[in-house]
Amino acid sequence: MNSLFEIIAFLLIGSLTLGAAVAAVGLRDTVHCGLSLAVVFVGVAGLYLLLDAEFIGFIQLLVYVGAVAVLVMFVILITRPEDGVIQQPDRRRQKLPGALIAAGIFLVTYGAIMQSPSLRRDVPEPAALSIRAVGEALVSGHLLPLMAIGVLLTTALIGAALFAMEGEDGK
Amino acid sequence: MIGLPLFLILSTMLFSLGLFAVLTRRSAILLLIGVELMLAAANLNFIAFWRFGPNPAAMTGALFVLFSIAVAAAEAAVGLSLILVIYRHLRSTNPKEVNSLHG
Amino acid sequence: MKQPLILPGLGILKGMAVTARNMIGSYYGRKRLHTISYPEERLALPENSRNFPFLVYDGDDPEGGLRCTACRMCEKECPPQVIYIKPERDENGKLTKHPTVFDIDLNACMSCQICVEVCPFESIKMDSAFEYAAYEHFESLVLHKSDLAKSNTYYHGIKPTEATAVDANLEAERQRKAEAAAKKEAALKAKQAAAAANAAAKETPPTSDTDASD
Amino acid sequence: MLPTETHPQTQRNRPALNFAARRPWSTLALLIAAVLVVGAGVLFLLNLKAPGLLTGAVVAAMGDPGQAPLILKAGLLHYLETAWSCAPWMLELTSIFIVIGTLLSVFGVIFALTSLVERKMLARIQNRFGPNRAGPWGLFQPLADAIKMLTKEDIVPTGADKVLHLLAPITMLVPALLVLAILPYGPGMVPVELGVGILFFFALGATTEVGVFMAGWGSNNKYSLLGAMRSIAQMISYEIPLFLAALAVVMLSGSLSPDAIVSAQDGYVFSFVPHWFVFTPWGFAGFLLFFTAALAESNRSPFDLPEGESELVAGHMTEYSGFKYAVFFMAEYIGLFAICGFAVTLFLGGWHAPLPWLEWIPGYLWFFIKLYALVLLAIWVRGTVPRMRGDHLMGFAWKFMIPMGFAVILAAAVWHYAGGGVPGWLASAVIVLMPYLALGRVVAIQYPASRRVYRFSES
Repeated sequence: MNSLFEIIAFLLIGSLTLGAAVAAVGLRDTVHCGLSLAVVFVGVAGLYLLLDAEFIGFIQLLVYVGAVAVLVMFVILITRPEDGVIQQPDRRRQKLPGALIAAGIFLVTYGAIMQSPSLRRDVPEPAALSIRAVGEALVSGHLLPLMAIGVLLTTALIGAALFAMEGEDGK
Repeated sequence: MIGLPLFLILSTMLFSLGLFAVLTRRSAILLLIGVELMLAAANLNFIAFWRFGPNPAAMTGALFVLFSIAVAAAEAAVGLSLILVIYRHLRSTNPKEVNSLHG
Repeated sequence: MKQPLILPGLGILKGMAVTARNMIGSYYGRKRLHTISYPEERLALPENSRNFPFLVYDGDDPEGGLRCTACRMCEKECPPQVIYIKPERDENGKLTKHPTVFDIDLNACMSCQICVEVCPFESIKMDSAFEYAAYEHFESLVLHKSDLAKSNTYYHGIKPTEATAVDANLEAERQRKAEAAAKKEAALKAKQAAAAANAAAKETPPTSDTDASD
Repeated sequence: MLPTETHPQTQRNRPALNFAARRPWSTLALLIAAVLVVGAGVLFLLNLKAPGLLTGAVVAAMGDPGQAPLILKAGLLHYLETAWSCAPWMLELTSIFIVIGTLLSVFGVIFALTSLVERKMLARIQNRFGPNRAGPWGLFQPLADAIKMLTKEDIVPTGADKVLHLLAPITMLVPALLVLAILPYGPGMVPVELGVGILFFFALGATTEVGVFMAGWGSNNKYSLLGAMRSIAQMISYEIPLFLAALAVVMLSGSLSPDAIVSAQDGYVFSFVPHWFVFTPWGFAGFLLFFTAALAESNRSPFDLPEGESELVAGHMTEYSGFKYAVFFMAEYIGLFAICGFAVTLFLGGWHAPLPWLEWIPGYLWFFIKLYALVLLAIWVRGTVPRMRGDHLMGFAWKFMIPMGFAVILAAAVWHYAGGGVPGWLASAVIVLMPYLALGRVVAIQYPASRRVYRFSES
């Protein structure tokens, strides 16, 4: 059903995201980790576009790549974590349990995905996510969460500023 | 054929990578990067189910992702400033050393 | 006290009006634009601008008319020691008042004009030419006597008042020397005349003695 | 003039002037003639294959200048289909490449032109000539700059992060170029029909910050890192007024797609004042807000603190030379064009003609005329207003621009619900003016723009 373009696009963006995610986790230089996190966000935004959720894709691009990635970079610069540099001999052994747990979870979910019957159904035609519909839903059906998010964001903003503030009042 | 299973597998891979990062990395920021990866994987799942799910017009999945992006952004801001304060206090960001409860 | 009404954007607007006037104005009338396109048009250099020294020669023969007498005062006085003079010697080794070699190394010359001040013969002056770009240091930036020698008319061209003053006092010097020479000559002649007169007087007195004794 | 007996040396150094320098005008004429001849030749050759098709398209395009580009493209595709019988997917690809080709060439030419016009205009403001050596009135100066930039050695500082150093210019240029794809250049001439055009623009505007960070961090130099930090802080804090101004317009025109916004500004009031948003009180304030924030977003004019020549040399671009610096240079200009194009789409009525009887001029020409008017305004502001100090810069954004943004949104709402009549006008004008004066006073008192007093020199 999908045209050739879509398949190529999915493979390309999927591999980009996974590659960047592996880099974000594995690289030694923390600044490179931060940047590959930004690339992961761009990749995920691309995946949203593939799933016809344009609006969400651009919001993700705007919020994550624009702000969160830069924020992570700032903090990496300020605190200069020398995480991967000191290479104790037992580093390899210490990583093993983490890797095992992560692989275990992956295999379990993979198994679940493969057997679940609901995935056999055919692919419904793409329902374009129209902005007007999202807007109306936000304001009418989901007004409370919208307001709650507003309050949460302002408190988070002020809280974060107070925490990080130098000088005499912010301890 | 790009169906739901492929997207789910992709997001589970992302999720397990995030988990691996959280479990093994020893610096607080890389911990946070792992959490961000897991969040991105979760959002990807939501949108995948919204797209291939029975009733796309309801848009619950998409709206939920909108809210989750906002919350994740706020959480990232607060988390990072926490790390900053801890770093300024303890001069190191290794989560193991953040164990003294006084002060 | 009542604060004057502050219109935040007004200052910027006034500034933009000024720049607009400048910009439009620059297309009408050349006097507003104070830059010239250099190699084609040149600004006349002010009179006391100085760059590197040059040797002045009178008349039109750069070799013969050279004022420089190779007294090597400037060579001694030059702080960065950039002047090198080799005086000419005639066949039996006697110094003639003429330099065979007169080099100035422009790389180190700092245009301090001390050589001009110490030169007793007004022969070295500061030039205002500045186009000395070159590819090598020593082959082309060490000026030899032939490059340095420039005519007195050129000197009048770049520094009229100073040149006329120099000519005036050279003239006065020459006159004074001429008078001194004339006076010396007159004194010499007078001495010779006196000597001749004495000699003549000596021969005539013996004859007058003999007259008296007979 | 001075009887300058120039030194024998200087004669030798002056190279013989080449033909272009001796006869600039005839070189220009020759170049244009050559281009025309080659074009006609190619057209003729292609025409042999399927007679009458291409020339027919060109004639049709001449007939209706308003839709000329679309007709030409359709003609070319039709020609390719019939004469060379290409596969449908290939046709689709060629049509995309045609659009990309025209966009890049048009903006490339404008970029070259602006780099010359900027230097000449700034020069004329400062009472001097500006580049007039390379070609007539300095027209070949961009060519000379390009050659210089490309032939200069591309130095990567030691200890620098090679990967980041290379990626930074790319992550700056790509978003700037992508944004050009959604601007409505003419009626029906939108390269990419996006329902969320405005959001796409802001999303890509946000990604340039990552590029700036890479440049700052990649060049292993304290000053460039400092410059990068300053420019990121500035870009983030000036993005919010940009949002608010655009939000007011989106709210009024009811959709995020640039095409709908441009069509919302159609029509004329009293038969000569167009319906552009800039002629409404909140629209004018919104436009000023948007334009100032746009200048700050592209690090230009009074807000070019991050690359202040005096203290940070070239900010995050210090360690770049040669081709990478040319890419940065181009990214900055294309970014300026994109954001000016957006200001035109949002406030100045996209491709609509300002006066009804001027509508015979094709739409896309109006779009580029207005865009270039804004670029000239940006250059004019750059020639006049001195650079802002760091804290003033931030203070201005948070204390003046963002409150004004909220006022603009409120004024837009009032204007909309008051039906746009005279009372609506007055109400929204008051809602915009009151905070303007109040905030102006607050900012003026807090940062007094008085003459600078030197503690020691002036007793």
